[in-house]
Amino acid sequence: MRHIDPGLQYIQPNGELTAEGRVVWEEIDPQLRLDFYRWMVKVRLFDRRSIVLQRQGRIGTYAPLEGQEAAQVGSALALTTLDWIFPSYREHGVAMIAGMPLDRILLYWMGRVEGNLAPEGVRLLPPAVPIATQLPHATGAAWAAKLKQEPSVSVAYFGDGATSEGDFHEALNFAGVFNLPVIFFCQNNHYAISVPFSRQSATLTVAEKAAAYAMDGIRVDGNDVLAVYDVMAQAVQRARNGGGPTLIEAVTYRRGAHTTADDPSRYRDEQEAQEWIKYRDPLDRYRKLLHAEGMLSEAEERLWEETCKQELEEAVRAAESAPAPPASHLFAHVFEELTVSQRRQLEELNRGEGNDKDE
Amino acid sequence: MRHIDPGLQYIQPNGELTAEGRVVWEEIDPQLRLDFYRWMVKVRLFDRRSIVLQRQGRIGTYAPLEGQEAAQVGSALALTTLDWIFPSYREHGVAMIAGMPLDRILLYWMGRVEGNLAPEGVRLLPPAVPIATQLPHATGAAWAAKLKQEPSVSVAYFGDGATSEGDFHEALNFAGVFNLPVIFFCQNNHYAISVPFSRQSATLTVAEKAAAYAMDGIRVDGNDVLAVYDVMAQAVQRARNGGGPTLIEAVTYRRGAHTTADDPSRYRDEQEAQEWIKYRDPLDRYRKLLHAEGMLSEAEERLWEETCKQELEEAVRAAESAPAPPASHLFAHVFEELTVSQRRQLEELNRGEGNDKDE
Amino acid sequence: MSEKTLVQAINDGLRVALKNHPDVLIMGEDVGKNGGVFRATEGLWEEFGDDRVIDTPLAEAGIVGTALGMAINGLRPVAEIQFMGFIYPGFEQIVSHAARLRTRTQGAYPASIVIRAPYGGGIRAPELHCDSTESLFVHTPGLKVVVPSTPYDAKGLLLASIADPDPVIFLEPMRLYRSVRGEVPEEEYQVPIGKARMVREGEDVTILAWGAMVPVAEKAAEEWSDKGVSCEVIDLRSLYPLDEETIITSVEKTGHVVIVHEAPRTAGVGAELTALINEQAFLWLEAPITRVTGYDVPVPMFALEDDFLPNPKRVSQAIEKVISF
Amino acid sequence: MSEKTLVQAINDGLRVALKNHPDVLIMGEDVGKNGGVFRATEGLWEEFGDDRVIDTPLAEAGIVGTALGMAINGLRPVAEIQFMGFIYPGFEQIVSHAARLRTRTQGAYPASIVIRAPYGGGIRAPELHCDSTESLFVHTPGLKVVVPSTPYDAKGLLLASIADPDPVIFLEPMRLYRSVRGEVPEEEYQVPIGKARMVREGEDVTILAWGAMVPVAEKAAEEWSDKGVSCEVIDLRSLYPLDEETIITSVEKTGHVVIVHEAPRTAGVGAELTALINEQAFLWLEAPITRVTGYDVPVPMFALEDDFLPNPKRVSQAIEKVISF
Ligand SMILES: Cc1ncc(C[n+]2csc(CCOP(=O)(O)OP(=O)(O)O)c2C)c(N)n1
Ligand SMILES: Cc1ncc(C[n+]2csc(CCOP(=O)(O)OP(=O)(O)O)c2C)c(N)n1
Ligand SMILES: [Mg+2]
Ligand SMILES: [Mg+2]
Repeated sequence: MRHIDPGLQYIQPNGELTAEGRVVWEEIDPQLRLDFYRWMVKVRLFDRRSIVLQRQGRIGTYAPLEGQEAAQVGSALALTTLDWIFPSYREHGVAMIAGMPLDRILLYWMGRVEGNLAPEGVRLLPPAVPIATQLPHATGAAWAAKLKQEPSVSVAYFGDGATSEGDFHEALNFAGVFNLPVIFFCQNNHYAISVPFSRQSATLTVAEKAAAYAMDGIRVDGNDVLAVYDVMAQAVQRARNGGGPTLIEAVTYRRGAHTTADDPSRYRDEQEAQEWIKYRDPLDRYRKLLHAEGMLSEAEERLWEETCKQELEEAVRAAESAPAPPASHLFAHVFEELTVSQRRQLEELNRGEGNDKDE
Repeated sequence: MRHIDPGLQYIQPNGELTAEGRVVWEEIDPQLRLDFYRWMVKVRLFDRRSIVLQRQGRIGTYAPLEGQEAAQVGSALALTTLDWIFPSYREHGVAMIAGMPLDRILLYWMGRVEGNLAPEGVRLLPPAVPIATQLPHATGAAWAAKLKQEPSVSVAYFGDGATSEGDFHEALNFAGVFNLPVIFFCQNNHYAISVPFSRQSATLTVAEKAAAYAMDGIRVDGNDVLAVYDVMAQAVQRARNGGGPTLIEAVTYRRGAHTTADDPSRYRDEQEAQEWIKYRDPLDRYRKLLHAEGMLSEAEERLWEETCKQELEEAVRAAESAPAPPASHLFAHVFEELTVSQRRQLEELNRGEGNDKDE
Repeated sequence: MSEKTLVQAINDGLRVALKNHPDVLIMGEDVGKNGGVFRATEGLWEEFGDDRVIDTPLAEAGIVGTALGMAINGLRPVAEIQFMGFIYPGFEQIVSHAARLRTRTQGAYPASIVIRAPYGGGIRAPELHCDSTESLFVHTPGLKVVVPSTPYDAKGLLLASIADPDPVIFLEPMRLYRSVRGEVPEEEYQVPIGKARMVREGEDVTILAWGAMVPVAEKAAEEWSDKGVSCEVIDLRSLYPLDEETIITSVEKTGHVVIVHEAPRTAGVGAELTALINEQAFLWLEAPITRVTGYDVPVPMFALEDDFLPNPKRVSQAIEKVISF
Repeated sequence: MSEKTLVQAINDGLRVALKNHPDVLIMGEDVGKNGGVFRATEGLWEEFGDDRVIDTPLAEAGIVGTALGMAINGLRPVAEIQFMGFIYPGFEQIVSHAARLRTRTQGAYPASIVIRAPYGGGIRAPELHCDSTESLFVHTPGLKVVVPSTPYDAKGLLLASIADPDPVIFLEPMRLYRSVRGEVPEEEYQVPIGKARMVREGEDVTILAWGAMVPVAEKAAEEWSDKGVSCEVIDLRSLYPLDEETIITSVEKTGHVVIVHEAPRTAGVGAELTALINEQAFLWLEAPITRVTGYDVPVPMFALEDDFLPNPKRVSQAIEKVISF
């Protein structure tokens, strides 16, 4: 196995804090220490449940995130409700923490447009499906914040593959030139579907690309929730104080398939995946730390898992019983008002011309 | 005036060689020393003549290059006929050296498509008008060369503004990943039309952007023909030997307007331009060196200028008397064969429907 | 009121929008200090400063994408693409995001941006500066596409586009920038999007045109009027949504239709107009609808542009064709 | 000969091209080791190696742009865009360069590339994976646009596209990838670009369709045949150039036309077909040409995709409409 520089690390894979990590640990709110754990568990359970739902044909193609919980939870918990989030399709963990109800996340994977909309007051945009296209939006929202002198920060979430797109470059370049309060948070899970990062970029890291934009670039162990949180919190603070943008590379690994339609055994060494699962799992590592710190018992673990599972089942129920919008919903939000040709087409549809579901 | 780091320099603005420059100078073919001069003069005279032609309404909008002769001549003379050139619209100097007849260059600015085609055997593509779009082509041609195991190198010429486009990023990224024999030659003339490089990029230099692609990035004084030549020759050799791509930033200045439709006094400090003209002119500097080296007399200068002017007048005559293609030429090369709808449209046109020039 | 050229009217519209609406800003390449390559933004940077009139890096996806982000966060950017031929690097941001954002967020985030772009030929501009690909945007649900051909409309449609909560592709015929003049009110006013302009009423032939083709159509109509054929010339002004009522009413009156556009014929907006009329006024048609358009070839370099672009003579011949069918 | 699905026929076509033509290569995201997200390139990397079947970085402008550079330097790349909905970042390279390179260089550099992209809906794919924007490419002079709907045609048209010196946008209806099977010869053969396929002859109504809409049209035609109305179903196969002869001959016979496509109606290819028929067969038309299409809305997420996509019932209603006009 190729040696991997994990980036900044506070919690070692065996669950022990580094000296530096100990300092950070002592400084943070004990409640937050528990929140890290709780969210990571909830995210993982959500993910596993979703995969089962997909196998059962109850949701469509789904993008699993297992293995990336620390990167998502650590970074999202460093944000406030003021901040704007521009996710890709794998950020269910981030979405939950931002305030997206679980049933809406499920609706998204059921092909329902309602799953795209966060509740009022949650500054979370729909997942960007075309790779890297959300980065300029984050830059733009940050730019507006700066122009309006609002203290909000924007965050774009994306993968290692996204760094190859022109939109990545343009978004970071604008952010650099205008010194904007935006954070580019890359979960480098080593693959873009089947393509390894070594085929994506001649640089060994994502973080070093920040140099092209005179921006800070930080590589952090993405499976270390504490380090991710701390790096993110610092970047947020810097951005809020006018210190400009940051590129964060959270080094992590997607344990499962790219989506439920993908078969990673075609392109990935099973042993590689197993090493990440056995030795670098973000949740195991953190659980060990909490146990060692006496902050978590096995009974508490079981209890929390049970709580999550109940919440999940309720979300599944809610999603599955959410009344399906009628066909006319197609036209509901294209423009503020229907155009003439749309009105005519809607009439066609209402005359039953489109209603052919039984065939 | 903001201090400008000129990059690698062999010939100082006063015409004296640096110690390092002296070594390079002694090594190169004396004929080449004269060629540098001759081409720079011819290029400048061509440029000045073209501006006059534009004012007289004999050619259309024209993009002047005065001030950038050393960057173009130095780099182009380091190439062989094996190499592929992907220019932008300001590279008349490069085009001439590659083998493009002067009258064809003029035809281009007369709005004639014939001006886009280099003679057989000259591996020069038409000027790329949409900024940065030629960079992926250079990468692709280099990739083909590598796959076919041909010893040719590709060069993309572009400006400082082009570095902001996504195509710049994607082209350099591919070149880095596949270690291709391609050179990205940026003439940083400090402005993209009116936009200064400080508004284009948060980095102080273009060269440092090479870091994002694990590629060599070299900043050279673009008004020093010897330094440009040497840097380019080394990059070409490295590329030919499998050493991969290079990003070269030639620091220079466009003395005149962006195009004949532009008025630089709207956005540029006249004093800044004057300083470049007075103290950093590529041709003055080189002429001084040749005089000091005893390689050039004033009589020889006048003779060469005369020769160039005659050649130019012949080119103007040739361009102006080149028979204009008929309207049907519109259809001549869209596809290998006309499509049915094109054939019908061509008949329409031939029936005289389009022939309305006198109105 | 004062006499203005079309580009001055645009400039005036932008000034009024900046003055009256603090959430409006202008961004693009060379729009600030330089005042735009066509002077469309002249004087605005001086008047409104660097935060309202923003010179951006040279990157169209970046311009459109960040404009969208600004709109999401409450601003109303007017982004300039320097020439329509350079809009394509921003195409994905337009079709995948601007056009779909409102739908995707069920109305929570309308993409309130205007994308201005000079378009079309006729000014001997360099290669690739003369595209007229409005059809691509008309085919993209979620976008409105607007094209003025008079100074009055230019200001009024621009202000309507800025006020419109939906994304508008605002195409400015470069050829008319300085060649037409007209009275333009000083104050803020809107010309509604989706309403055509009756340029000239007539009984025998309906001519549909927009942008720089309007004067071309007018000229042909004049010629025929001397010969006793009366042409109704309609400036569509809005290509999506179309003013179906005005179009169909006219066709029902004349029974003959000529459509004029600069873009290549195949799958141009003329095709949609033909299909619409075929669907809505089939029984009124007395002759095939005839398209006078650019040919199915890349927009040529300027030496051949007169052979490519529709001109009064070609329109005139088409009128002859439809009335003598 | 052997029975193959459409995607297997594509795979076979690619294999034959790689085997017989050393200048052909395949490039794109996940086309190598992974064999393509739809398995269209399965086994090719193993057989032909890393220099002929190339996994690229995730960058569509980079893919199209470098493919063009390769073509300039003598290769014939077949580039895959993973889904048509992701072709837009490469749009500028396609419209400004691929489409114009031959014209700009007076034939010296034909842009001999094929851009393959799965397209259309009907497989419950995630958001933005189901676009059907063929009209954008049909409107771009210099491009050919090809869409197979049977395994035989898929291989034959693909090989014709690769052999064609001009750039071809090759659209593969995902919905038919595995849902149709047919005999496919083992060897290299070509189905000529620009020729439609007569799917079913008929006397009363002409139905024009392509891609996944062909079986939809067929089904509606079958239903009506039971009721004594005979529909001629034509699979266009090539959207640019169009097989005008086959289309016009059919319309002159039937006088009634229904056009079916997935894309939104306005300015879709159906508009061009309507205009073409209006121009070429005006006097034969007995009823307005009727379009059965996606609506003027962004392609919806899959819960509503059945309501968006044309289906046999809608086509059937359109047939009724044209014959009872
Ligand atoms: C513009 C664009 N091209 C291609 C795709 C198809 N696609 C979906 S995900 C993916 C890989 C993304 O990899 P990465 O950025 O590393 O994110 P990850 O999936 O690993 O989280 C690709 C190629 C797409 N969605 N958008
Ligand atoms: C994609 C694109 N956007 C905008 C333009 C309009 N434009 C032409 S030249 C230019 C500035 C280019 O600056 P730079 O790259 O520094 O080259 P220079 O002109 O200084 O040589 C612009 C914005 C264009 N040609 N292409
Ligand atoms: Mg990844
Ligand atoms: Mg420049």
